[in-house]
Amino acid sequence: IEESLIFEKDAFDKTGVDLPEPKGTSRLGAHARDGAIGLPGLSEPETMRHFVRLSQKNYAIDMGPFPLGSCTMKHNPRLNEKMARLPGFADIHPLQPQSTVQGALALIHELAEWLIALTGMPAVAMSPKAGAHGELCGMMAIKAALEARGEAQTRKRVLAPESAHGTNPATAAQCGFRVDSIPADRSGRVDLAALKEKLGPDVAAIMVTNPNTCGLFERDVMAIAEAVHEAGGYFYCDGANFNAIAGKVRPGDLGVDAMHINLHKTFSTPHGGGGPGSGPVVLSEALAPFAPVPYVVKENGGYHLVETRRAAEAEGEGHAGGRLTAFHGQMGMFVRALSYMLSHGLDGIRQAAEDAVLNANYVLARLKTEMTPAFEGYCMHEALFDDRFMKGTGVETIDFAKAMIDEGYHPMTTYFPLVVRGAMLIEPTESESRQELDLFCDALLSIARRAKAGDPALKSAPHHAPRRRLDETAAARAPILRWTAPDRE
Amino acid sequence: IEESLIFEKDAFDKTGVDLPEPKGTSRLGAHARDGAIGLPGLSEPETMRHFVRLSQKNYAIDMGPFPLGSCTMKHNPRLNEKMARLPGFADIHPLQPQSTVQGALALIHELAEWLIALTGMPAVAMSPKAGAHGELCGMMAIKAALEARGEAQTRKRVLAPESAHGTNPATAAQCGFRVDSIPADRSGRVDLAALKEKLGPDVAAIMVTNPNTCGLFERDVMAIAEAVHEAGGYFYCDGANFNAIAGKVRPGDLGVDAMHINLHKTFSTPHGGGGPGSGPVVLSEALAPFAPVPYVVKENGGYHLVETRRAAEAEGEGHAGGRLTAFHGQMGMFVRALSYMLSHGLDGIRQAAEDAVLNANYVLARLKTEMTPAFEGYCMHEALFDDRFMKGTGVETIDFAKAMIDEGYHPMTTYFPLVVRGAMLIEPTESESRQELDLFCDALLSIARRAKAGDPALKSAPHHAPRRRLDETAAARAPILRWTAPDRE
Amino acid sequence: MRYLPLTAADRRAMMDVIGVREVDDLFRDVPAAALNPKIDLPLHKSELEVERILSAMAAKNRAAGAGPFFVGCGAYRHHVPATVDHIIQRSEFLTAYTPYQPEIAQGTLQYLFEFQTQVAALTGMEVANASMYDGSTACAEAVLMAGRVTKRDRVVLSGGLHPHYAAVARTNLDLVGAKVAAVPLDPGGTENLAALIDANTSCVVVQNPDVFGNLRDLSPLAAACREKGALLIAVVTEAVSLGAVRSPGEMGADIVAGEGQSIGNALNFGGPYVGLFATRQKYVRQMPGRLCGQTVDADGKRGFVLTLSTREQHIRRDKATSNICTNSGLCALAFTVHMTLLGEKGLRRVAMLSHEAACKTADALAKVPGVKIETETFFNEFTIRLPTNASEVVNALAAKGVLAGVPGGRLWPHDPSTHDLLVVAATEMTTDQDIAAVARALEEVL
Amino acid sequence: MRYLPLTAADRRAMMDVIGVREVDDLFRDVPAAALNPKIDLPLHKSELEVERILSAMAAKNRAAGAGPFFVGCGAYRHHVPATVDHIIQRSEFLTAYTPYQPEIAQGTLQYLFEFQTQVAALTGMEVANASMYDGSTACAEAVLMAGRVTKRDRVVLSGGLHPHYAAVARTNLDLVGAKVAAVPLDPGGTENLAALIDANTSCVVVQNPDVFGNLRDLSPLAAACREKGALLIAVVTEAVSLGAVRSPGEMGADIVAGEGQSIGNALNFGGPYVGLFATRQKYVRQMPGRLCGQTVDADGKRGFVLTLSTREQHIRRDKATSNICTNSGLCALAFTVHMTLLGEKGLRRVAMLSHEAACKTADALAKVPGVKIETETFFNEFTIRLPTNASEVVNALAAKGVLAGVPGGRLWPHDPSTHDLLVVAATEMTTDQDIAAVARALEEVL
Repeated sequence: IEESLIFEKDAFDKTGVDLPEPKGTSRLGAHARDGAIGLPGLSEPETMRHFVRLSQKNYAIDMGPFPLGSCTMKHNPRLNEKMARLPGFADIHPLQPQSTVQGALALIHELAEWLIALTGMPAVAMSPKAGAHGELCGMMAIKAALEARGEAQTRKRVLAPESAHGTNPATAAQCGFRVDSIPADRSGRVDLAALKEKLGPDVAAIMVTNPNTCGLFERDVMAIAEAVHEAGGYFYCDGANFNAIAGKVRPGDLGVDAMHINLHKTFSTPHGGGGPGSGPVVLSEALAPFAPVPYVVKENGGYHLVETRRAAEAEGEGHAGGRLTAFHGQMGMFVRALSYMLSHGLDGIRQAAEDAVLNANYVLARLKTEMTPAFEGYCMHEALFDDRFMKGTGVETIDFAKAMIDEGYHPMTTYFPLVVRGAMLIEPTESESRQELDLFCDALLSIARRAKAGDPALKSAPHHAPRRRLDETAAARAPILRWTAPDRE
Repeated sequence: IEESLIFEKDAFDKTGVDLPEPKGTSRLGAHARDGAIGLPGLSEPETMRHFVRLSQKNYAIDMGPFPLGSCTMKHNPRLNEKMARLPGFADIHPLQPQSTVQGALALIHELAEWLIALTGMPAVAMSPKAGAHGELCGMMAIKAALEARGEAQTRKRVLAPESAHGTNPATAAQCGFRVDSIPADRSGRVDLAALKEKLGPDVAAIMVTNPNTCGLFERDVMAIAEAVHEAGGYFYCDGANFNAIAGKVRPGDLGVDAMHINLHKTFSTPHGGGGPGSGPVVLSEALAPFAPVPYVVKENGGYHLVETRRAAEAEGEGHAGGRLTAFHGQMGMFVRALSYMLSHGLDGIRQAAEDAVLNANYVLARLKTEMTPAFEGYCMHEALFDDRFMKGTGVETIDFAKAMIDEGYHPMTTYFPLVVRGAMLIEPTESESRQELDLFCDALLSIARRAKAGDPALKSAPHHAPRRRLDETAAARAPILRWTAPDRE
Repeated sequence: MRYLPLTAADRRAMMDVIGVREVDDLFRDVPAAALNPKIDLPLHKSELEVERILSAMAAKNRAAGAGPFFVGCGAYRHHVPATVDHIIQRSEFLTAYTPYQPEIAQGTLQYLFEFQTQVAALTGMEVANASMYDGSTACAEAVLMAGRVTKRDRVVLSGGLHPHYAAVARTNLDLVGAKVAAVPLDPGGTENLAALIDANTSCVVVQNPDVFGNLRDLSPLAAACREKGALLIAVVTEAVSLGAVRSPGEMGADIVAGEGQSIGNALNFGGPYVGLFATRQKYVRQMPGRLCGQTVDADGKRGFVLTLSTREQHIRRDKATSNICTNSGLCALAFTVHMTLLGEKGLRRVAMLSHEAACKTADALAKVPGVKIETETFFNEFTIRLPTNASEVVNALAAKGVLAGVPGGRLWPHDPSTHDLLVVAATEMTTDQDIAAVARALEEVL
Repeated sequence: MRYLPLTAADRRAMMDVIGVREVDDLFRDVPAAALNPKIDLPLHKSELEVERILSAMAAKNRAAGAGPFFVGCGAYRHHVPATVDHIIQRSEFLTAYTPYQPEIAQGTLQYLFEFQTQVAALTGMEVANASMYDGSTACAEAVLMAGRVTKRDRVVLSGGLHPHYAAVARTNLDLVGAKVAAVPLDPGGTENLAALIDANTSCVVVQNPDVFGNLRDLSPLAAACREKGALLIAVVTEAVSLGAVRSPGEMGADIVAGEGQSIGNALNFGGPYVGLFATRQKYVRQMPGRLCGQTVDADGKRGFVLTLSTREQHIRRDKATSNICTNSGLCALAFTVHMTLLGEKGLRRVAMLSHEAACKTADALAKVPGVKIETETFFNEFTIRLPTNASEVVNALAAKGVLAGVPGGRLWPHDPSTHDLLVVAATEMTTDQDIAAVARALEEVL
């Protein structure tokens, strides 16, 4: 059954809620809205069915492997959902008197302590709403620190590898920096010598993902940090891949100055079809004074919030960064993340990192017989392949990915990182069992063999999905971004 | 992806829960279990995925129409689920001191009041666990009343129409009665004259469903009741179809002595793939003294439970029936049903009955152009067709039903009631919108046309379901009722 | 009304298609005097109002989680992982019907097959059905089945059987005129049931652990039953016990009737629960209730169907093995999901933690002056004798926020010899603080 | 560990396949000194233990539902039907990723398309995106976008703009070196913003209803903006207001940045929320964030995809319109489901019931000696002036179990002129008893 849009259900005069009739008193006067808004309403059974049917057109982790490299699609425990819905967390207002939310403030403080312990960094800013927002927070702190040093006008250049996530250059630009890319060496890592050549008195910072987007640990990371610091710059680490090393390695031990942590990747707050996320940022001693408001302070056994820069300064906290969002950050995600952390404990977090790396290497080992790994050696939490094994067959990475849909799997990340031709980046995470990985690898090996044999069916995959390939070009050429009533077309 | 059994996942040594290590002290001695039990354990992500995948092989009301005649598959509001999970209802023990469960007893009492008001009967027994259990309760009360009259040994015959649900004769037999069937007249209703002939001093009761299983109201119901009472018997009404008349007609006004109410049909507690249900029984003055224990009594503003027959007798409640189940009935279902009733109110319940009847008649009106209604005239809440319209095509009712699966619908009830050849009994309920019914009717009309044209594809339907037709004969011939380890086979 | 999709305009248009002028034209078979009676009930309410009303009622109950809690006797408070509730609330499970159309009900059918296998393994029996209403009705059905199998009509009910179970069995036996041998209450668990078996005895029903908490070795009784042609029905009201103590199957039971609530299901004030029913392969066609069986589809793929329905009421009518129709599907699913999470390893752990908590509780209570432990060998429940009326003690403790157990007077109101008994249960949820609190409170009250 | 499927045997076998002896062989690129540091954190805990710890924390917060509640200022407590939470918890929505593979993400994509249409209709604009983090970041993005569109770098922020929103905008503007015109606080809602627009002004940001609750007619300001080539950015922090008051689109706004929390989403102590972002068709390629568009598949069937991603960071990198990547998908779904249930009819009703409750509250508070109502025309929120420090009053009322509103000192701690102000909000959840209680309590405190 095809499911129409809610706007096509002839329901502009219905409602699916029962509410008492308003008395009819209005003091809105000239401000009152008149004219139809154009919002359909469906009865409750119709609403339920509409969204249940829509949901059935989705793929999700709960259905099978979701091996999107760089996205860390791991199991989302329902305990976390239950905890986040406790009235004491879900039904409290951000501007209630602080005396009435001591448990909430304690939770934020406790989560901060965990993040600090796991990263070995002295401070953490909790309010950023997602990874990219965390990057903004970190780069803002770097900019503020440079300003405090009087070098904000001279240090305008930010270095980032070509393999970086797009958010890195975008964030740098949004902070008013200019981005300069660092080349990779043959092993898929930052070329230290080339980096050193790029360093100079105009460099504000380097942005490096570690483990990097090729799924490799930057083995020169400490040398990189040293070189950058020596040149007077800061080391921003993109923490998207923290899941590979959580509990195993502390970024603070590697010379990092700032790193965001995607609670929705590493600590299992659900992706929800695109968010919400949460991106706290750990900061070094050098940057800690430039953390944004608000933050929680523990004092005399109680907790309070510092909500403005002037208040922060009054508390003798130095400069303080500006505000990045209304209120105090993603409380709902904090509860879920802490629930995850308490459940795992240090042993579980470490084991999860090891299993994530083990699973990725297992996939790498099993697939390399038919597919071409982009780089030699072991990987960290994700296995990167290129399209050399399909060379000359006419089958491309996108075809391979779409063929996976027909096998019942979500495709891996494709064409990223940009530095690898036809990249296929597989991140199984620790949530997959060996049995599941074996089935997954079998399916991929079979597709690889079909690709090498030039099976033309691959070019038109998927065949068994709610939709065949969609015309993205047409969508972008003349964008239709909303439903319009037929008579208005 | 085919989903294996949990026993096939090589997981006899795993667990998906974390529990502290027991200290190792055991005082079980010789009673301790040794040897493997043979229960696999899956980690939480594997468990989630296993059951989510299984769920995706099901059809459910939340996905589309579920027009099973006699089953009343209506919308199940999630408010009810939420209410049933309040700790004050879900986390209380049936044997806690009654002073600590006054809210629960009040709820049972309140629900009883609603059932009494809607049926116009003086009493209700709340503890039966499902419809058939309610029948047992009602017939037991009849037997007890006969015993009190000293006629238990002489009145052993129970009359029931051939069209009755199988539970009716089975229940009568389980109560030690003999079943004698009443013929139907040409309009699909009890033949009053024939019934009168069957009545006699050995008749204990009549069991009639009203509206009956042909979807028709027994228009002679009051005459039937009168005749049965005159003959010294009782009138048991099967309340499975109460949804058609709730709020519109009170069984108490029709001369009924006992009727069970399926809370999981009429009042929307979910079917859950086969239960749990709940089947309170309303009783007439004559039968009320024979209601089973336990029951709730309101006294001095508080509530208490009468839990044994002797206690009931001590309270001057007369004879009292025996106990039908441990504890006090399906509390979880009571909460859901009361939540439904409060939400609908009298106006909503009445409107629901009207809409259920209207929807069924709409389906009847739309389908009769291609299909053959079993009886003339309007129906109540379900529309009954026979297979005359397919005569000679080789297509049978089962083929028609399975073809509906390919159109995205759950089949209607087939081959029931037994009195109609190739019966197809469609109960849309009030939860379907006109738009949904139109799509549904269009699909059925198209199948009917294909059937008449003798489309051979119908014989092998379904083609688009998780499974093709299953071999039920083989299943019954050599039953495999559990998984067995391969080496034990 | 938020649950009703039809608008006034829809209704009008549909009546036009049907050819009636008003909806009551469709109700013309109803005697006019009975149509549309005045009924004194309130009108519809918003979701918010309903929530407020029901929440206020719920608030008048003391939730088990609100303080120390030791109530058992057939319903146990174990921890249920959040995953369980999430899965049973999935639309596809929650809002499906009985799997009569197996092509689109494989989800339900496969979990029932898994459930049957789990129950069989747990009870040590060969086959199990797809669940009954609850343990007490499963027990009554077992007794009726024993009558069918043996063609005898006398039943021996142990004095250690939960009194509600005994009452339900009696109710059902009365209806068919079968006899029940009277066995006195047996707090010590030492009754000699073998001696009561005669040539007309269809079955002996014995609970393990019994309602007082005693663990029993059923093997000698099984031998006696076998010898005299009667069936041994073992009742288990605490399914978790099967993770720690010998299974009825091992000890020679012919039928096991159990309550599955304590795995996957909440206390729910007594329902809905899930009845377990397992027996020997050879009796399978005499079993009550639904059965799920393995088969293949037209393509030869493995699939599952409801089977042996010739036993059931919808086919066999008055010759059916039982009138049961509804099972307890969703509760069985909760059982299966929880059991899948636990696995053997987890189940054993829950069982032993519960056992240890009960041992600790018994030790703590034994130290309270005036308290005497009556139960020698127990799993997670035991009976103590108090120097005074146990119901009054329980009420006094409830007033202190401690729910201490089930007093004899609640279970056997007409047997004063039990009124100083208190049955106390513990589970893995019982903390050391809870134990200290109940002991302290009891000492204060006595 | 319950979340980890690998057993020790699995790990061993997998290491054999990989060809390593121990797992740390896979970490050989990590500097040895940094590997496996000692970290002072506890070990794993059972689900039950975690529940107990977090529940204890939750119990230390006063839930809004626990008593009379009048707190607003950018987050509102409306009733959310149970259906909403059920749907957003469905695995298929909850555990899916951003819909980058549209063939198997039509569920997410279609609701985003519906969301965009609903937001556009509600705000009276031509197009909306698939959501932002929240209202405050949507506002900041709107200001940055105005800079891109107009190529100007001076911004006028209304004195009635929520101070957090203003602070977030400033933070982002500072980073790119844009200027902000200083406008004084404006509790009366009568400031003359038009006068502040100059040739270098990219936009004027004004909130309606403003943070004090005042309703504003934006039309004259829109005209002034149009004339001077600046964009008018309208901020809406209470989405429900759009069911009762004129939309920004009607009044001529160029961009609407809004907070969608109050439809479908809980208070959540401030997050996650859902930012609404709508604008004119002609600016669509300057918009930040994700956009879902309609297209067809290879069979010609209608389908939906993420589109115009050339604006976005993963394609455009440092030339992107924003660095935003994550949106607030699940909160947008909650918004869409709730809005679908409400429909226009229900939304208008919620809005008017909220308005009426606020009117009643204002009337009741106006009668309390010493209280002065500052807001003349309002929707569901208004400001009162107290004879004393409002923060102290709020704390005193909290001690009485009444959460009375947001004191000026909380929003503007450094502006003493606001410290006797209290912003009070009501919704359809506010009962007459709540209103009586706050009035009575306030009278007692003053």
